[in-house]
Amino acid sequence: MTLMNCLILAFILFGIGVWGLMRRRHLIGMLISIELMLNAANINFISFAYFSAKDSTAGALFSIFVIAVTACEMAIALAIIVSMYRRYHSLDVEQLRDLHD
Amino acid sequence: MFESILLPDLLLLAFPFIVIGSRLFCDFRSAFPWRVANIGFILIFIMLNMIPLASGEGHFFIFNWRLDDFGVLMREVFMVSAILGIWLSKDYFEHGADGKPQMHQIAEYIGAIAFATFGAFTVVSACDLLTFFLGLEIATIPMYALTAWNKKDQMGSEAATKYILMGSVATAFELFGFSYLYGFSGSLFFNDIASAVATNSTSPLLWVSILFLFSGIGFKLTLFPFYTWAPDVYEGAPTPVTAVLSVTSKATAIAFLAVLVFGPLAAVQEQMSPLIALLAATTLLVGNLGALKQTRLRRFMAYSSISQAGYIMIALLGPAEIGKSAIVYYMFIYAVANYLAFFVFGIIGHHREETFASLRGLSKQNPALAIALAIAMFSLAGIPPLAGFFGKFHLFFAGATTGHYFLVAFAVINNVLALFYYIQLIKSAWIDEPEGTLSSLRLNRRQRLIIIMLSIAVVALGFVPFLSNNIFAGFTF
Amino acid sequence: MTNELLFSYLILFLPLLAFVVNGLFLGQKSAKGAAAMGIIGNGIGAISAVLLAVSYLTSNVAPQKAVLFEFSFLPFKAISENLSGNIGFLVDPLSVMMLVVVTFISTLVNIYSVGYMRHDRSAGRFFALLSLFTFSMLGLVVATNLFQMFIFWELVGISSYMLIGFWYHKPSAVSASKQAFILTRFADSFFLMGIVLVSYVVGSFDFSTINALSMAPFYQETINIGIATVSKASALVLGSILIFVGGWGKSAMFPMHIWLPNAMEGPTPVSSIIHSATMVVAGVYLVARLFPFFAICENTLNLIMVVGAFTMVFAAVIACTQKDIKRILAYSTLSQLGYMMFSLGVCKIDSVVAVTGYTASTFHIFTHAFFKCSLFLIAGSVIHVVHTNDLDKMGGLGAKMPWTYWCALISILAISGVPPFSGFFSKDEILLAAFQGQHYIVFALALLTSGLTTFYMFRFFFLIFHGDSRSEHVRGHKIKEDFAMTLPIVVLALPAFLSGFMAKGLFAKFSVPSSLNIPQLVSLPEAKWIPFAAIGMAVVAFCTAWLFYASPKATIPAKMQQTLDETNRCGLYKLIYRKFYFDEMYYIFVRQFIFAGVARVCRFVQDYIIEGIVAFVVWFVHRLGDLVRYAQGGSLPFYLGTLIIGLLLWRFFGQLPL
Amino acid sequence: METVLFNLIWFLPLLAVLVCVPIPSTQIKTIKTIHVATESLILLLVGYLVYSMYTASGTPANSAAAPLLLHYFTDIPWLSMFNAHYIVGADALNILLLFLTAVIVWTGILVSWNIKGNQKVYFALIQLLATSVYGVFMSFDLVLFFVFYEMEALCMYLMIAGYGSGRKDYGGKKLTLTLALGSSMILATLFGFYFEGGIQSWSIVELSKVTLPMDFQMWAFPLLFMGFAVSSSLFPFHFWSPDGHSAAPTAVSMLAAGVMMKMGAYGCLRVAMFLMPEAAKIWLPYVVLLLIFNVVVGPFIAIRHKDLKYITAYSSISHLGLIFLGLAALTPVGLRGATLQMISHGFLTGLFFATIGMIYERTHTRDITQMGGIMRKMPFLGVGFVIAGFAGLGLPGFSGFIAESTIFIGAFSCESTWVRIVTILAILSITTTAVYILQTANRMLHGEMPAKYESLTDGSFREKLVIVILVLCLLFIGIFPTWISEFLDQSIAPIFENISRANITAIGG
Repeated sequence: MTLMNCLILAFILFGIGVWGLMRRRHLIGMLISIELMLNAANINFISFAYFSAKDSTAGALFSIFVIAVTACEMAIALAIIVSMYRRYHSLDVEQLRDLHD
Repeated sequence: MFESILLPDLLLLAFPFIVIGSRLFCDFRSAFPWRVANIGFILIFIMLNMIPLASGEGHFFIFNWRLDDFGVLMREVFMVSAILGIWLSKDYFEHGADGKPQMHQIAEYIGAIAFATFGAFTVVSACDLLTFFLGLEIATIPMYALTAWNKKDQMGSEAATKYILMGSVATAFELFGFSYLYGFSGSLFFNDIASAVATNSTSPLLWVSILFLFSGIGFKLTLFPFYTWAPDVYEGAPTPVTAVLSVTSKATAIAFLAVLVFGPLAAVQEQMSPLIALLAATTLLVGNLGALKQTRLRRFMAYSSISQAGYIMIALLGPAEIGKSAIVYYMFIYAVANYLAFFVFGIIGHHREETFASLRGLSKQNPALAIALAIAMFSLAGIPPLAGFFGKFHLFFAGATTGHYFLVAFAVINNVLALFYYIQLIKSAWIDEPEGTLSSLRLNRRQRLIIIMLSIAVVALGFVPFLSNNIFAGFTF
Repeated sequence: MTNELLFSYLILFLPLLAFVVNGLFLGQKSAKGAAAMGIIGNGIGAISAVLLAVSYLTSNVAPQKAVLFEFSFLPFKAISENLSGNIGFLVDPLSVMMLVVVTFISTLVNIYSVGYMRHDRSAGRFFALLSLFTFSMLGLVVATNLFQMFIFWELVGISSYMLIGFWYHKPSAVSASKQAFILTRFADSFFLMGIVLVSYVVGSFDFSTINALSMAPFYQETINIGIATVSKASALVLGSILIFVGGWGKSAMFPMHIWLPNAMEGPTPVSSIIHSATMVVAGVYLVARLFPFFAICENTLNLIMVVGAFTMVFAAVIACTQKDIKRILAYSTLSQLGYMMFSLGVCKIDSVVAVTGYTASTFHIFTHAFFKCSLFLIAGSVIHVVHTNDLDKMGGLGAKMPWTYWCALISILAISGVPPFSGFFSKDEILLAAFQGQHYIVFALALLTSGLTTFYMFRFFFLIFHGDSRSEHVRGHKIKEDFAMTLPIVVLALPAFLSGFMAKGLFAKFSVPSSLNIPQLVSLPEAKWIPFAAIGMAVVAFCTAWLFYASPKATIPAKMQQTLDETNRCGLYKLIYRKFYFDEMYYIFVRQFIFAGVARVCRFVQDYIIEGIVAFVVWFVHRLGDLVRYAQGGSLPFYLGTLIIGLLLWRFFGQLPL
Repeated sequence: METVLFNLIWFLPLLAVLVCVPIPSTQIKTIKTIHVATESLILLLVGYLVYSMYTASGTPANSAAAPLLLHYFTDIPWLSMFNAHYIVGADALNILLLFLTAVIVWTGILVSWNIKGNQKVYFALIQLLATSVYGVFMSFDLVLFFVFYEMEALCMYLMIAGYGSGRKDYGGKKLTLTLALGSSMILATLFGFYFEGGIQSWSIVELSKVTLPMDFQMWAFPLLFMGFAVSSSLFPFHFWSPDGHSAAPTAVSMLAAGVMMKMGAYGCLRVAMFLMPEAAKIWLPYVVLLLIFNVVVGPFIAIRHKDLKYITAYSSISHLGLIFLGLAALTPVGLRGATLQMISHGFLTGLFFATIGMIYERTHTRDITQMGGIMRKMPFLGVGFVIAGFAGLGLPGFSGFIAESTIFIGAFSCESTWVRIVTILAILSITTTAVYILQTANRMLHGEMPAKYESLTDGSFREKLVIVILVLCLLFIGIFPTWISEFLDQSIAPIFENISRANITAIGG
């Protein structure tokens, strides 16, 4: 269990998130992939804090803040998605085509 | 001392609660919260103006809240944007002939704007990554909400969905960048990061983080190719929100970059300059190209603001003082001109749908409005003696100071392209005859006053050296 | 010489005054007032010109040149210290002679025009323009330098343009005026080129400087004249030729001759003063003025001689067949100009220069002015009576207008070179000069042409005045000769008769070698037999004309019919009658080549190639714009993809040190 | 005192506009009166300044301005960030160009007295245009110069778009964008002056003392020169002018052709050649090749055109080509000829467009094949047009001849092969000029008159006044060229001295 492993793990996680984002057509699924990407960042912070950083508290602190912030971000996102659902009665992103050139 | 200069920030922090609380003392359709907001914002603006500008490090509060000259000046930009924003929004909350306003809950709306502004404050006064990140998020999240403010509006919710999904991805990018930066320097504080960068400027960790940071912020600043959300969101969101979005969030983003580039990353600015130059060039080119054949006003403004973002990037190439003062000055000008344009569009939009076609015959129907529109457009196009030209000149000067003549030349040639589509808009207001009868335009006294005021500002702020010289004096004692 | 100064001012500025007053104030009000103004102005001018001439010729200055006044007009000090376009008043025998001629004739023509223009709405404008022309011509005559010469050269051109097109509602007149101006303008562009070149090489516009040149220092230095680098001497030769081209056009020498006959569309007084007596001799005058300079430029004079001689014969031949009486006179003018021109040209005998031709030429300018002007005036009054220019519709006018008849006879005898009429002396001189110059072909041509001249002039004479009248305007009517129109004719008849042997002495005395500084001059022996040869030719020609057109024998009317009707013409006759189809060639060249060719190509380049490139650029930018907007399909996954794409894009193209 | 008056020149029009803002459009009479009064005041002012400068003796007091003989020199710090200063001044050339501008603007306002549309805005725009042009001819600080220089694009488009005729959008857009392209080329090089010059200054006076690095000059000069040349419609960038002029209202055509196109040439001389003499020596021979099109091809295109404004536009193109010939010759006489041509062509083309506008107001067509014989109905306008034509084809007695002959003589005295060849071509093309001018005059004024023009009236007093003023200017220069030549030589001398400091031999020389 070295720093490099953790970083690679985080990067893979990030990659999975991106992949899911690309593949998923379902808004909730996309939100989940975004969560994956954010948590990849968190893992980075933690691992850096654990292995290398001078003040290790900062990293941990940061990741906690990140969790909090993303939580309220997701809350808003869900609210918007709900109001979306009221309009379209489905959560397929492919329907979001009204705004375009 | 510190408290006194912190007063604006604290007041702004408390402000959303005050406004929303003021709803308790009035019925839901009164303009009381709006008045409160006006008084408060203007008060904050005045207090900001009274803060003595101190170059260099500035004043620290506790240890991670800094007020330097750049911060204070950018605060003023944000406040200007907020004030104009609520002025612009006022008409949308008024109850029209059908007794229904276009938008509801003015107090919460203003609260959201205040929150966003406070987030922007936080960004410019941060001196560690955490505060920095928080500021950015506080500035962004209310925007998502504002975009979807009209629950009935399908477009709005679609725009909001696109905005928030892409925004969160961008946040993830930023976080990734932050995490690498933290890993690279081992600390969250800008000073440590700066020293670490200075010592070891070629570490891949650093550069990956820079790449991720630029991608993340590139989304908020609508740089190429991260701008794709902007046209859709600008079009979908309610007009006043679009205006706030196009000014406040852009100002926040460029402030974020300025703080980074001139702060912790100052040592590698030289190595970053190709990236910045490329971002600037591509962005302004794409923005100009996209705006060419638009027919819907807000989408048009979106592309125009994209190209403006490209222009602003040029200032990041310059030395710190010149670059910062150029950014501040340009953001002032950009805010004023942009809001002038949006005021005109708003007045049009109250009576017709916001397209080029509904501008036709404006010069015959309401010459004053047509002139105001022409002033705004020519200013955005950067035609002297309007302020926009001087703003751009500052930016180009900053770029040229470090010898990026060819980027400047490229940007300048692009001005012609920009002029082309701004003229398209002026054309439909000045030449084209309206087909059919368009509903007449009624301006109330406030609108007239604001438009005259903004027009004068756009005309005068340029060649009257007051603003530019004061800003520059702020950076160099 | 203060009086001279006063006279010079009067001569120059009275016509100008007349022009300004008539043009701005008097012209619209009253034609009579305008006429009075013109007559008085030019009359006083004429008187002071004569006085000036007398006091100059009697003064001890003569025949040296004197400059009465001169002030700087447009200095070019930066190029050369004394390179400055001045306006001055030069007096020497030549200019004095021209002054007298111009003022005298213009006065008479003004008087004549009172009658001729009596029923014209815009007579005021006419008198104004006439005075303008007189002023410009005088300025040209007294020019002290090339620059002044060119200024007034253009001014006479423009006033001739406006006078030819005086009746601007007549399309033919308008086009004739345009043609005249543009052709002379074309020549003037070469003139200007010559001025620029010569003034650059010599460093001065001044005639005295240019005429005093000696070629020697110019052989070494070279000059780059754009196309090639040549020695300054050859540059000067080129310059002299270019300058001569100006005179070539103004005096309507051969290829550029066609404007002069067409210019007859203008009112007859105009033809008489501008297109016979004064303006068209400006070319000859230019050559005479620069004679020493031309003399030192090898071959320039020969070119002048060839051009002059050819035009002389060419025009005389055409004149024999024309039926429009004014055109006959026009071609005769051309031929006489040819005389003057070549007699200046023949002076050069390889390196030596004989002065006879110079004298003869100036002398012929003098005499020709009178008789040709009077002939035009006569033609004018005839046309006034008959209301046509066509010889077919004339005849038998001799009895009806006796004054005109006799004056016509005098002038025609003068132009035919019958002693003791004026033409005899000058033409005799010219022939002599040609003979002395050992240019025997030219001499023979000149002799032949004098015969032709006699022939066509008497054809003109007989067909107008003799026989029975073929015009219903005349037949049976009583014709009263207009006094205002007859007076000038009569007055002109005197010099046409006398000026020859009266002025011969003067010319012999004053246009002597000493007045033009040419180093090696020879005076060659007289050839006594030449006059008799000339007279012989004249007599023969006269008889032919008489046989053809006037002899009372029975066969002749038939012959006359034959010669006068269009139908049965042999090819050669038709060719000549159609003026060798030069007008047609000219029109083909201008219409087909210039307008439909060059100009069309130029416009094509502009409208399709250049504008096309502009349009393409705009189109291309718009396509790029479409590309950008195409990306905005509205699909969220694609937008999200752009984030990743951007990340990779700047990873690889951001020039990061990774 | 005079310095204050001088600084008023560009400010007064703005003042007039500000005064007129509160006046309602209904009282258009007062507004017009205010504008005319202002412009007349400026005209008198400039006339007085011309007189006082002509009679002034000795070098001006200000030490910085003395070597350039700049009078009324003013230098005030303006924008501190890139220490741009407010520097104005004038030598003979500037003051004469200012006089030209004053006359053209004044006549322009008179000409467009009864323009259709919102007159209040129109006259305000004209005044703004006037401000910009005055400013350009006064300012000696590059930033200030550029601000004034590009200001006109704004007014131009609005005026053509709002008040023009025909394809006004196309023409206006073409004009504005091409000019904007030009000024962007200028702006692109402008910063180099500040940074490469060594002295961090925008002042033309200061910069003229330093020698800019050669590599910068080599790429900056063509860009800068062409940038300025765009607005004088030098060959590759001349395409805007015919469409622009034909679309523009009369006064705008007058201002554009009469004054604005001179701004470009003035910039070429005052900025490009004056500050980068070394590069000028190298590049100008190639510029000469460009102007073959203007001088030789331009008249031929004019021959083929039927629209009066197109014809006049192409004639301006060819005349401006002569200006560049004079500039490119790089001889004192050539420069003087070029400046003379600027002034003379200003009046001349002003007269051209004024008369065309007046005739168009009556006949409602600009197609010369539709007209004919209207000299009979409107002799005054006809004579005005003919005079403009004669002045255009370089008839002695009018300023055109003075300018052109000076240019020819000056240009031929330049050693360069190409300059000489082009001079010869230019001299030849005076014939072509005569052709299209006479053909136009004949078709339009002479010949048979269509019956529909029986009711036409001659010019009103106002129009006659305009024509008379312009003709007097043409005649005055044409008949008394000595004083103006010597006056101009005063200001040409230091410029030429600075240009000839470059010891690089021109190509082909």
